[in-house]
Amino acid sequence: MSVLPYVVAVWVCVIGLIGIVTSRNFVHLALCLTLTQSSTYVLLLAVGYFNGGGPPIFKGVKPGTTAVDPVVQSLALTDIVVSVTVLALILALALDVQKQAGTDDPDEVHELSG
Amino acid sequence: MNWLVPLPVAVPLVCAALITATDHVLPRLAKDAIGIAAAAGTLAFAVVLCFESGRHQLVHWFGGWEPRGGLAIGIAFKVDPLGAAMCALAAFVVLLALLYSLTFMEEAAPFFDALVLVCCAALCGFALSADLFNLFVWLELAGVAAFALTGLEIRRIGPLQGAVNFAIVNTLGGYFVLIAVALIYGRTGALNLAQIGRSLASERADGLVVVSLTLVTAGFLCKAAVVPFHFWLADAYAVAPTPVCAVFAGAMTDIGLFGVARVYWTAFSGAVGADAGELLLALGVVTAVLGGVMAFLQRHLKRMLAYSVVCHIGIMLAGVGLLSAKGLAGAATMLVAHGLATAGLFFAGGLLLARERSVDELALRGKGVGRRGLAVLWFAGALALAGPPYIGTFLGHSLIDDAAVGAGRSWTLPFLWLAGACASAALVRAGARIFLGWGASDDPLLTRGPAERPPRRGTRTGLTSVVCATAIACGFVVSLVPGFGQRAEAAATQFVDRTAYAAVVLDGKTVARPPRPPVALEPSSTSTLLYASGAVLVALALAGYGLRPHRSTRPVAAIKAAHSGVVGDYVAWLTVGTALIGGVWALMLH
Amino acid sequence: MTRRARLWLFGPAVAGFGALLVWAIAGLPDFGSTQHRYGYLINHVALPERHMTNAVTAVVFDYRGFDTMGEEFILFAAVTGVVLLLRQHEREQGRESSDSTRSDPVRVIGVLGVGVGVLIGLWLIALGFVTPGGGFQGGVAIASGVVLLYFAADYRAWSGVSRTDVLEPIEGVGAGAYVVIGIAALIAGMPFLTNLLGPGKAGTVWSGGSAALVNWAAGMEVAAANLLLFGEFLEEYIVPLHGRRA
Amino acid sequence: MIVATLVPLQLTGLALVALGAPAIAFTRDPLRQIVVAGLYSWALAILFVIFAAPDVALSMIVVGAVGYPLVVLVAIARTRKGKDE
Repeated sequence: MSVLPYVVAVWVCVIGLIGIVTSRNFVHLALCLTLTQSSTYVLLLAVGYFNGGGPPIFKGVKPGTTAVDPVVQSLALTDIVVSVTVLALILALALDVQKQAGTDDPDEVHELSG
Repeated sequence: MNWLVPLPVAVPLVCAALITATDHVLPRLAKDAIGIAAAAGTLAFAVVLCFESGRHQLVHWFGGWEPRGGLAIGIAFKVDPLGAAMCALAAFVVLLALLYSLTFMEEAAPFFDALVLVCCAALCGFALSADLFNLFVWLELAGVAAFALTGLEIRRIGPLQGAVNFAIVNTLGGYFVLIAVALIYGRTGALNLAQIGRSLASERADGLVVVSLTLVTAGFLCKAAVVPFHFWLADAYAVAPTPVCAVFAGAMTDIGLFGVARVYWTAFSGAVGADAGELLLALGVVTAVLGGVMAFLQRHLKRMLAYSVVCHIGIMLAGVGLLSAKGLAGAATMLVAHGLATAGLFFAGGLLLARERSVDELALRGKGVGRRGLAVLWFAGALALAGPPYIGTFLGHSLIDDAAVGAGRSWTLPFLWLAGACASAALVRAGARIFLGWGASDDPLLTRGPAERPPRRGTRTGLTSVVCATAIACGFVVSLVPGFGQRAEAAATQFVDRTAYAAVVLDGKTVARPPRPPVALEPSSTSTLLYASGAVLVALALAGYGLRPHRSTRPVAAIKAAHSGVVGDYVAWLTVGTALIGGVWALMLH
Repeated sequence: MTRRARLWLFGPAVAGFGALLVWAIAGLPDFGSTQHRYGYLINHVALPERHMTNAVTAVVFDYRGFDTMGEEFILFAAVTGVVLLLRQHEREQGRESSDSTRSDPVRVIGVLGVGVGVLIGLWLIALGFVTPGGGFQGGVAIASGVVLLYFAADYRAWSGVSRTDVLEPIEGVGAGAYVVIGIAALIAGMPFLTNLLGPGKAGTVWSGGSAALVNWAAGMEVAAANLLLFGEFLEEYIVPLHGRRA
Repeated sequence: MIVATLVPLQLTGLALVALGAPAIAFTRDPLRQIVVAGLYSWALAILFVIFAAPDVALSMIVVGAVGYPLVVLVAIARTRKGKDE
């Protein structure tokens, strides 16, 4: 049984969540969010891996040569784009919060409650 | 008519791109005209699709990549009446919001139209898609557009913090869905919902299946703001500009519930059976009650409406959780009535803001005396949410009642009716203070919300009033439309049929058309009528009770303190909720 | 909630959450043991049917091109949001003052870097269906190359290319073109995003048919969107700093 | 055996990623964290190459080597500026 790559994905996801909840800084929090997302790339690619398979690129390779799964790779590509855009948007928002509230600690902002 | 299927997504997207591309060239009026035309077009397409899908099997394989031997290699849209109706509702609310924003929004929002259209396209895509990963893409797209729209009003901490909380919780929810996509692909080698459903139907519910269902459900319930994933919603709604709130409340929040229903019935129902419903039902009841109570504790009108949305989401989730066609039909009809009435109430709140420069119930006390039209609209909307006989959300309640009694779950009914009455009572109380000048001028029980920046003075409110009246009137009369309930039930029956869905999507089969339901108003059962009348009385009594000031008690303070506005807390609750759902399902389904 | 209370709540929950995930992955097939039907099929049909030697790009822009359209609009919406947020700030004056700080060698290296970045980007897009690459990677590479203008060359050159009245139309046209290519297939009586042009010659820049057009549209959108993004962040935060210190 | 069929190269890549994750989450200083995050994207890119996914690795490099650091550095510069005042 060989599940280590999956375990690494779970590990990264959980660590990212812990980082978010214990974060004292918006920039740190946003980076932990991308960390959580990176677990999904690892999981996707690990699920699509096939022992002995090459990259799913058949340039100069005989068609039908064993290759790993191209579908999960395309999902991971989409995933990366989502990740970077969300990071940019959250940073832009968080920086403005910092500017207006005068603190970079999410726990110190108490504008909305109840 | 198959060519019509992609248009509810393609048309708003291409128009959004056009508006951005011509931002520096066209005058604002032209851009607004493009936006309104796009929304109106989308509405028209969606309505046609809704009628066509009752008669024909509409499946559109993008790129022409049809399945080979039952194996999907492309992405499909499968149009069913419920999905198309969801599209139509989204397009209608977006159209109203765009019309409303013509005079209401300031020039500070040049890309408002583009973002709202992108959001509309994403909601339509989500409602029609038959592919799990594609659902994730639309969920994220709707999310990203919504985060940006929430934060429009920068330079104040409130909107920014609301947008950040919204963005972080919903993005995490999206990642949970994605983990589930990877898990399911690892098991079934498929992304198409119908194919996943076929593949899982022959399996027992082991860890992978149960946890995948948990993650998908948690991810979608984040968007739907079900307890304990609901915290972000009030923060975001309280601060987003009024037309944006209307879109969120009218269509975007509900899409999460739609996603749960879609994924459960097409992909998981074969593997996990009907036991999954108990937990959804319980979550629904808790959400409804908490939402109703929290709504009653607010004085900021938008925050009050936000918790009223939470309350009704709970009622709808209970309808879905009954896992029957009737319960789903109840949720769907309530979705329409509630969406329109709430959007209308948000519009009314915006009108108050424009005229009286505030959305605070206590600050507005007596300011609305003499504004008869607005008062009538407000009270009509508030009552429509309580669901008095044959008005507003009544039809939804009635169908859910029947389904609950049929499933032997009639203990839920008092909770659902009372919760709705509680939310409605808050709105009636606010109306009585504002438009009649009744009640005390201060109440320490109520939460003060963030200040709201009103639109420019002298903003013309003619068109906005018409939009507001249209939304509330539509929400008010929905339950009276003859044949609406029967059609919703027929559509729901089609929605929950997993094998028929798979046969249509994967094998291109046509399924026998059910007989046309009669065009008549079905009388409701006596107990439902009693509940409905009782709910209205309770709402009025509670409103009267709320007009006097009350001291805050310890439990109230504790509930309020839990809604802390701190994103770390929200993520902790998100983890708690996911672990709980997973734990309960692990015990029940495994 | 106090931080301590939050940790008491979160600790057991995250342990349970982790346990659930571990339970789930125990149900996955062993690492590297399975070829999934979907991926296997694509690997065997992408080259013969579509003449694309890169099966990943074939999935991204052809078999699941519709997903990618949604993804382009996620980028589009996010950039629109960032522009909207940051544009509302008043900008400080006195930006030109940072001009004189770059020495000539730095400028030469910078301009070379720009050229290299743009060339790599174009190459990645053009050969996306042949070797690793495609609209997204190429677009980001182009944008990154152009940003070097700011770091290495002078501010005027940078502000010349980072003008929003140029980039926004490019971004909008790129994103819109993707949908328009899809609609063109509808008008021709075929499903949305159907490949209208022939599959082309395998292993060359001419492979891919209309998926190649989609690829270029995506590259254009991504490059412009990223430039807008970088530009807004730089304008907002770095430029005022330089202006003040000079 | 958990690791039976993994080759040493795969183990190394996985170990880099597994160690990188806590390094990011528990580096509390944002400036140091961005350096760690940059290294982590390279570790991910290496792992993706080992998993036979050059396309994804390329994306990770263009995003991780240029996109993240630039945006985040700018963000930190902004924070520092706020503190100077």
